[in-house]
Amino acid sequence: MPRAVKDVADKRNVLSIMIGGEAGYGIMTSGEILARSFSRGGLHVHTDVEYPSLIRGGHNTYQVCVSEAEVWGLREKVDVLIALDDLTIREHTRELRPDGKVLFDLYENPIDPKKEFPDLRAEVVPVPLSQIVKEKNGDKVMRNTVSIGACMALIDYDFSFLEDVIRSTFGKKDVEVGNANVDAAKAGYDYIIDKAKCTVLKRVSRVGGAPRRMVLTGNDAIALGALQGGLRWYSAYPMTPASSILHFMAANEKATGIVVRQTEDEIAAGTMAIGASYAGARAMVATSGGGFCLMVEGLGLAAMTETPMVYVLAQRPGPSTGLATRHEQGDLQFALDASQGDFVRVVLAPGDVDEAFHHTFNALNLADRYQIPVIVISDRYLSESLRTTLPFDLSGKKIDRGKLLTEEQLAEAFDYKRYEDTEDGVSPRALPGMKGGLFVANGDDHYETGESNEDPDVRKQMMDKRFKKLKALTEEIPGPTLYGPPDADATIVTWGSCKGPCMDAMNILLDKGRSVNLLHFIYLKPFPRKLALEKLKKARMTIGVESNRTSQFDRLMREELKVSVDKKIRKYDGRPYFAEPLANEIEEAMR
Amino acid sequence: MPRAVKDVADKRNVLSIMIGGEAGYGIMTSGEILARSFSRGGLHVHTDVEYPSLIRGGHNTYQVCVSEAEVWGLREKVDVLIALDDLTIREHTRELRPDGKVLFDLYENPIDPKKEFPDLRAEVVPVPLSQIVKEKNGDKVMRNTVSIGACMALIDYDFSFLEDVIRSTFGKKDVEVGNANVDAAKAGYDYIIDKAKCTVLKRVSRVGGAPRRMVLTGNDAIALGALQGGLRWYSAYPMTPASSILHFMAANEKATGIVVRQTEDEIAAGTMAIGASYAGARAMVATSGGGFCLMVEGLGLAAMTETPMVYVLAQRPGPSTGLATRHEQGDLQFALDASQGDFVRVVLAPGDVDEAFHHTFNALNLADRYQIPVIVISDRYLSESLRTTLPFDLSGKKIDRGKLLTEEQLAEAFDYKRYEDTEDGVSPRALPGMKGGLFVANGDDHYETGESNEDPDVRKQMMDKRFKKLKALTEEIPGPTLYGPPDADATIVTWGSCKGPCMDAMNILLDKGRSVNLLHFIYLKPFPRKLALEKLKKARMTIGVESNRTSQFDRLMREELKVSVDKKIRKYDGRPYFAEPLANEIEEAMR
Amino acid sequence: MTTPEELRSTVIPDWCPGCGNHAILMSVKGAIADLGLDPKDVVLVSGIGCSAKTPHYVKTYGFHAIHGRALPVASGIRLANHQLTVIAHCGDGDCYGIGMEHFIHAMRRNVNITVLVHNNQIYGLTTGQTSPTSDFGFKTKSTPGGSIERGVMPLILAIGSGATFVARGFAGNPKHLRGLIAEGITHKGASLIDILQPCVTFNHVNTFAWYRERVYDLKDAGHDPTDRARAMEKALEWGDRIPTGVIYRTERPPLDDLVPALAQGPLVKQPLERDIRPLMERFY
Amino acid sequence: MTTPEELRSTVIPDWCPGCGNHAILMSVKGAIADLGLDPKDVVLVSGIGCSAKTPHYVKTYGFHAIHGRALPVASGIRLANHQLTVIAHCGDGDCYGIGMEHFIHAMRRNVNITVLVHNNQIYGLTTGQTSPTSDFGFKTKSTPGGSIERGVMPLILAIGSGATFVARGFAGNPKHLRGLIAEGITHKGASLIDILQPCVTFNHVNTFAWYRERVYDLKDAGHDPTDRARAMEKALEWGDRIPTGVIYRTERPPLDDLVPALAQGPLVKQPLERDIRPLMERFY
Ligand SMILES: Cc1ncc(C[n+]2csc(CCOP(=O)(O)OP(=O)(O)O)c2C)c(N)n1
Ligand SMILES: Cc1ncc(C[n+]2csc(CCOP(=O)(O)OP(=O)(O)O)c2C)c(N)n1
Ligand code: SF4
Ligand code: SF4
Ligand SMILES: [Mg+2]
Ligand SMILES: [Mg+2]
Repeated sequence: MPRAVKDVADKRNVLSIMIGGEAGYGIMTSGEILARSFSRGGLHVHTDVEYPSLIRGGHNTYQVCVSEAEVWGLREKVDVLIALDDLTIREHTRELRPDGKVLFDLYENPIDPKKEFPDLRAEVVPVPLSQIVKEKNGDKVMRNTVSIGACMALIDYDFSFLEDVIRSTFGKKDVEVGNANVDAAKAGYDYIIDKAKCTVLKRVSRVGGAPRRMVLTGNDAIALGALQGGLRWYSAYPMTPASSILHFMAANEKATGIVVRQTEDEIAAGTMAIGASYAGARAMVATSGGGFCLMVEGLGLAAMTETPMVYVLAQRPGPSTGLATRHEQGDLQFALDASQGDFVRVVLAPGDVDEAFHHTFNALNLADRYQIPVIVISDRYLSESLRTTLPFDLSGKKIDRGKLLTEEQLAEAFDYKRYEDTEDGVSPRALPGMKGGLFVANGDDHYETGESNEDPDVRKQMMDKRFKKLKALTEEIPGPTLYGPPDADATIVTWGSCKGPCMDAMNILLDKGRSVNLLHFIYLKPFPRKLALEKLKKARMTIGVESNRTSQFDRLMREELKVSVDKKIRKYDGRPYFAEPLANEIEEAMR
Repeated sequence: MPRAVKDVADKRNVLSIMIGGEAGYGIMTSGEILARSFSRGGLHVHTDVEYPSLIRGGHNTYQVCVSEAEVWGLREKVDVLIALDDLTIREHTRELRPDGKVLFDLYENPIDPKKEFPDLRAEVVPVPLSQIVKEKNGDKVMRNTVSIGACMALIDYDFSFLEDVIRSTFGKKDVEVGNANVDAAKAGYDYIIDKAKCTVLKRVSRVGGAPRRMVLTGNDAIALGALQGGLRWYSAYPMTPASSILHFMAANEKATGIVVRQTEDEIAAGTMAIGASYAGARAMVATSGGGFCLMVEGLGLAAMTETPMVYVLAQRPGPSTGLATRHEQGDLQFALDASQGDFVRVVLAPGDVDEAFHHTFNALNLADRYQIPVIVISDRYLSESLRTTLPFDLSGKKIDRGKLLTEEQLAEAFDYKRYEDTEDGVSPRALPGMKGGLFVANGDDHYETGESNEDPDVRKQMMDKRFKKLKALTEEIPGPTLYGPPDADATIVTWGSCKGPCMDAMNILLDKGRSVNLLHFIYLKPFPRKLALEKLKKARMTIGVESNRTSQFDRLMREELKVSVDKKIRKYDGRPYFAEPLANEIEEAMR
Repeated sequence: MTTPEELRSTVIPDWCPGCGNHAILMSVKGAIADLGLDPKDVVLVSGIGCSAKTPHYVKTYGFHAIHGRALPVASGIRLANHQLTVIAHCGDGDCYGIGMEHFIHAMRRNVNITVLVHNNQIYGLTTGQTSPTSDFGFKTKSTPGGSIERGVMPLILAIGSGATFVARGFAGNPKHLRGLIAEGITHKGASLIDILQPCVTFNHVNTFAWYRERVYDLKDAGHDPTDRARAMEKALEWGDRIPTGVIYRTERPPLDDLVPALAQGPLVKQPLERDIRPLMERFY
Repeated sequence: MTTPEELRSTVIPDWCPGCGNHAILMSVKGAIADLGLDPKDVVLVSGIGCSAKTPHYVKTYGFHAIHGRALPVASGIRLANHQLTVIAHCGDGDCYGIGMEHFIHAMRRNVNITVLVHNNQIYGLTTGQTSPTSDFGFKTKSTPGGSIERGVMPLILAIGSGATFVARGFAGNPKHLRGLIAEGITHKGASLIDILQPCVTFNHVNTFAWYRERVYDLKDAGHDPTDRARAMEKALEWGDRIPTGVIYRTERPPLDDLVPALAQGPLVKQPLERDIRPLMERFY
């Protein structure tokens, strides 16, 4: 039995586990099981997966960062590396912390980490994964289960959580498979306790009395937010990293009573949804950059016909197909002005799963109330990373359809005009099937009735009518949120999913005694000028952080406020930020 | 015989003639014939046509502005209104100047302009157009020809130019039709001289010894510029106001030896052109906003594969179908960042036909030399207005294909890499069919060879490689041009086709003794920051003029320079600017 | 009961005098009236083109969308509220050019919509370029030397896509057309009616006279529209003789019958609020 | 003479072990070798998908484009330089879903390219959603309750579009496939070879065994590919028996023979400079 060491008492400490191997080795499942096991023990978790754009044989890794305090993103360094193949040892051993551990298959791995990396200070923990599986008469793929069982022992974490999660993961479909996996995990666990010559790395402990937390991805949260928001229509064409929304919706099609259609392409996904929304169904579509290109003409149609629409744009690195399964925030400027002509739209970018839920819900309300298209920007990192979060607060979540008329109201309306030029620019809306509401939704510019009209005065009037919506909209959209001390030497300025790494980096710097806070933007168009300026005015020095090459958010800020951040940090290598190097870069920038 | 009055001696005087009637009445042809007749007399001409998005019966007007000095755009007021139907009288009589004239069909028009407009001060000139046609046994459509003949007498302009132009217009196909039309025009001319009780409005006279000038539209100039630039491929899907480029190319397909394909849609037009360009043919496509939406995904493909491409984006009012045959400059922001991800592109917007020619030529060179997509922005006004201009200067027009390798060069290349990371970011280019150049053009990100690669360092390197091109590109693109006095109280700042109306407005204000000059931008991305700032620094007050609702160019200037114009003038009613009201607005802004 | 006259909207058609579209407009209004449909339950959807103006001229609901996308918009409307009668008006370019993909997929999906293609073998609204149905050799502004592409044959493509109702009408025979449209609307599933529609302004080859000389009625010819092999033959017939009438008809459940959510009635009539807590449960 | 071995590029295929794509790769290299083509004169064009990776594995020129657009890119290449042999590798989603419109129009245009569709009846690269060729009832991530759409039948659509060479191959019979591809390349005009390509990872229904039980060779069955009516029947055959081999073949001038500019040789070999003054003349 190995010696127990809890190396640091600090609650903020993060334990970083990485499991790696070929696609098909069950890397994703193991990562998810680990995440849930920690969550059930009251810990905070943030994960991410890295995989190339190919199906099998590619090198996949799953990182699980665990802490007793809230953890927002990824760590560059790894404490426990679970290597299911040689490549993982070769590629990731250098990421190990000196007090880390590399756990690998004793019989399967011909290479010895110590020989490969003579300077290696981390502890080497060979475990006979294959042999244990064989003894249990299990499938070879179950090596992953053995390995995570062993991992639990290595970090001195209660096996019961793991057992629990395995049972609820496999058990639903097949109790026997569940039992076999629990057995395998237990064998791994026992091997470490009973036979392995190694020490324990106790960085985190279960937290008693912690609230129950969900573990889910940004895409899960977006889907749930939309469903809470009365979604009735979801059409899509598969595209990473948006596809899992389609899978979720399809899996719950019957339970939720929504229509889910996979269409022939994104043009059809977008315009079919416009048809459904025109007919009265709350509608959403999701895609990535290439598919969004194909939805852009329809986006303008939604705007001109004043049909509510929600577009989820899950970014990945471009241009073109770029890195199809990697991360970037490179489509902001595209989203801000996509499609010909001037029109009012909302562009918003949630920063984490909780925001993804609430602001997708809000997106559906905004689309309906202002009868405009709303673009929800996500990215590979937000869409696919798992994160622990408190159960979504469902109180006060009122679906607001705005000026949607009932048949009774319509009956009283005299001389109904679909595009009536009202004071706030929003016109009462009838739906096909309603008596007294007959109108033509028209992508050509038109007069109040919907009839095409080319008169210059009418054109100006109707453009102004549609733009009137900006007033109330600008007033209601939230400004950026300030995290950390209200007053600091430097303010990190960021948007969307960069929130997580920036939160971690800020916390690291605060712990180091640096004076820094964080200003995070969700709502980008219309830009919350007043609120942004108020907050920025107080910043002594601003450091912009984003995941693209041309600092697209900074370009937006310059356009909107004629203000640029003092220092720019950019990353465009297809990977999200890691907390420590980001903290270093920020510290550097503060000099 | 009427009394001859030359009302103003000033060379800058502009005579504005408008001919109006139903579609199908030959309005366009008449307008063009008038324009050419004036041009052959050494005068400067600028025209524009207004027509709704329907084929027959719609109200069309053609305005021809003529001057002994250069005329840049349209006048709001009309000197001679040729009304071929009642609607023209009803709609346009109020646009007449007090000393103007309205010429209409004596027997056809039941309404009398004097009765319709009791305050009318312009002279009423009834001409028995229909009867004259009938006497000549002509087709009813020939009323237009009679009317322009009459017009020539009314303004005391040499009939010989008109005769000349009619013969070269009709004569080519059919000498008899030509003769009949000359006859008809002469009868109209003679009627005024011999029978009409009216005065002559002599505002312009033929200019002897003037250079020979061309009369052509922006689309003509774009097509010619491309052909001069070695264009070999043109694919398109019809869309107003880009269609006439397709018609021109198709009409000259055999003469020029280019491939002209009308495809199934704009996606195909764009990607087929990319294929052709990859294979080595200089390629261009043209469309309007809706079609451009469909080309946007391909735009990113061109960027990622580093395939030279030229896109002509002929704007019209959006969003969506908007006003399909009208004018706006509303797609600038869309063009600047269309397609996912960050990449280098050129966006340029010629201001007149001469610039359209030269910068389309240049666009093909830039595309080839930097292996990037180039977007040439036009609009309904530039694309479809006729203008007199000196024969294009063809001297020094060298086609430069940049780093395109010959087979001999390739034979010497050791270990050829299509995407070699060179000092300037541009890689030597091989074409399929060349020995030793085998490579895969790849829309996925890739290493120097073209092989897909997802390594973070490679990603960063290749992104940087592609962005290296910015350096030389930014250095070579021209900055804005300053027109008018070098030093002025106010500087008008504009871009693209707004140049014309702004030139006219500036001249009007200069004539009035106001101190104003004009800064005109053609190259918009990369933005010529240094050159722009140099010029803007000297401006005491800046007045922005553009044809869209959100001042899209000003947004770009803020983003690039953190500078906004002091006053903004916008127009978004689907019509171009007229000189006088624009001059008034500018004068107002100068207060 | 609504009469065709009552279905006339206040917008006056701006098609060229003599254009085949006038007759199609008349026929569609006639069919709606004949079937006794309530105008509030009818939606006319269109793309962009001369043809696409039709919804403005009929006093029902309408959606004048973008070029080529009438069918997805129409499908979305129908699936969101399958109590509506949804009729799409497309041009030949609209449906068989830029919209070809949606056409094929709408047919195979068998969404319960009626597709009327105003097939004038030309691009009308853009003033006369070649269209996917233009015949080989046809001269237009974009093909001054004559088209070098063979025209598409929409009817065989429809059958090949799994369409369950495929017909051809002629604007020169509005009474017949009216009947066909009514039949198409009544048909359960997607129905295609390709309509020969002379464009008097830009197509000087395929005129009323040209079509009149060639068309014949399949019913008169004793054609059995349930015989697929014969139907395919007829679908390929184009030249001296052009068949009109119902070419092919079969039965297959329309998509609206298969979509689970619609079993409880139209999507738009279902309550908005839902309890997502059971869905949240799986994330602990 | 190039051997298939010499056509192997330095990039190692990253398809799943056992995937049908390996056999297609082998077959296309074999066909290129059999025809004695010079690698520098061959261009492999693809869209996006597992199938679309093929060009990287063959030592010729290549263009790995975007999803659905292999055919327009390939057509552009061929028309710009008709001395090149242009082969497009598409997935079933790529070609019959998002690329359907280009497919139909490429066939009717009869551009001289060879279209190989890796038809695995699933979306492979995006990890298993329904595809246009998925059978009714097929369960995938996007259709967990089973697809409620009928699959498209590409061969009948090809014939209906005016394709001049329509064939079906099977990755389980690479020798036969190699011959078909060679025939397709040799054919003057557009040729379609739809290839049954088991996806061993995501399609557990249409496996090698499933296809093997059903496929038969049309040549053995005495099929005459020049008989259009019979070809259409065969094109519709899908279920217990699935025909492979050449289904339909006819002759029609390929587009490259009809484009005026190509009469003087490949476009890319023509001089760049031209005198535009005669064109300017008409503007005075
Ligand atoms: C994306 C896009 N491309 C091009 C156009 C321009 N456009 C308008 S109508 C039309 C085609 C008209 O032909 P058809 O569909 O046959 O309809 P018709 O006018 O003949 O009824 C085109 C190309 C457009 N509106 N949108
Ligand atoms: C415009 C666009 N939409 C979606 C995608 C995502 N995507 C990549 S491959 C693919 C489909 C793969 O299926 P298939 O074409 O059958 O090829 P396979 O992988 O099965 O060979 C999709 C939808 C994309 N790359 N581009
Ligand atoms: S252009 Fe042709 S299709 Fe259009 S309205 Fe005129 S006749 Fe009809
Ligand atoms: S996912 Fe399917 S098609 Fe793709 S490589 Fe694997 S087996 Fe082949
Ligand atoms: Mg048409
Ligand atoms: Mg597939």
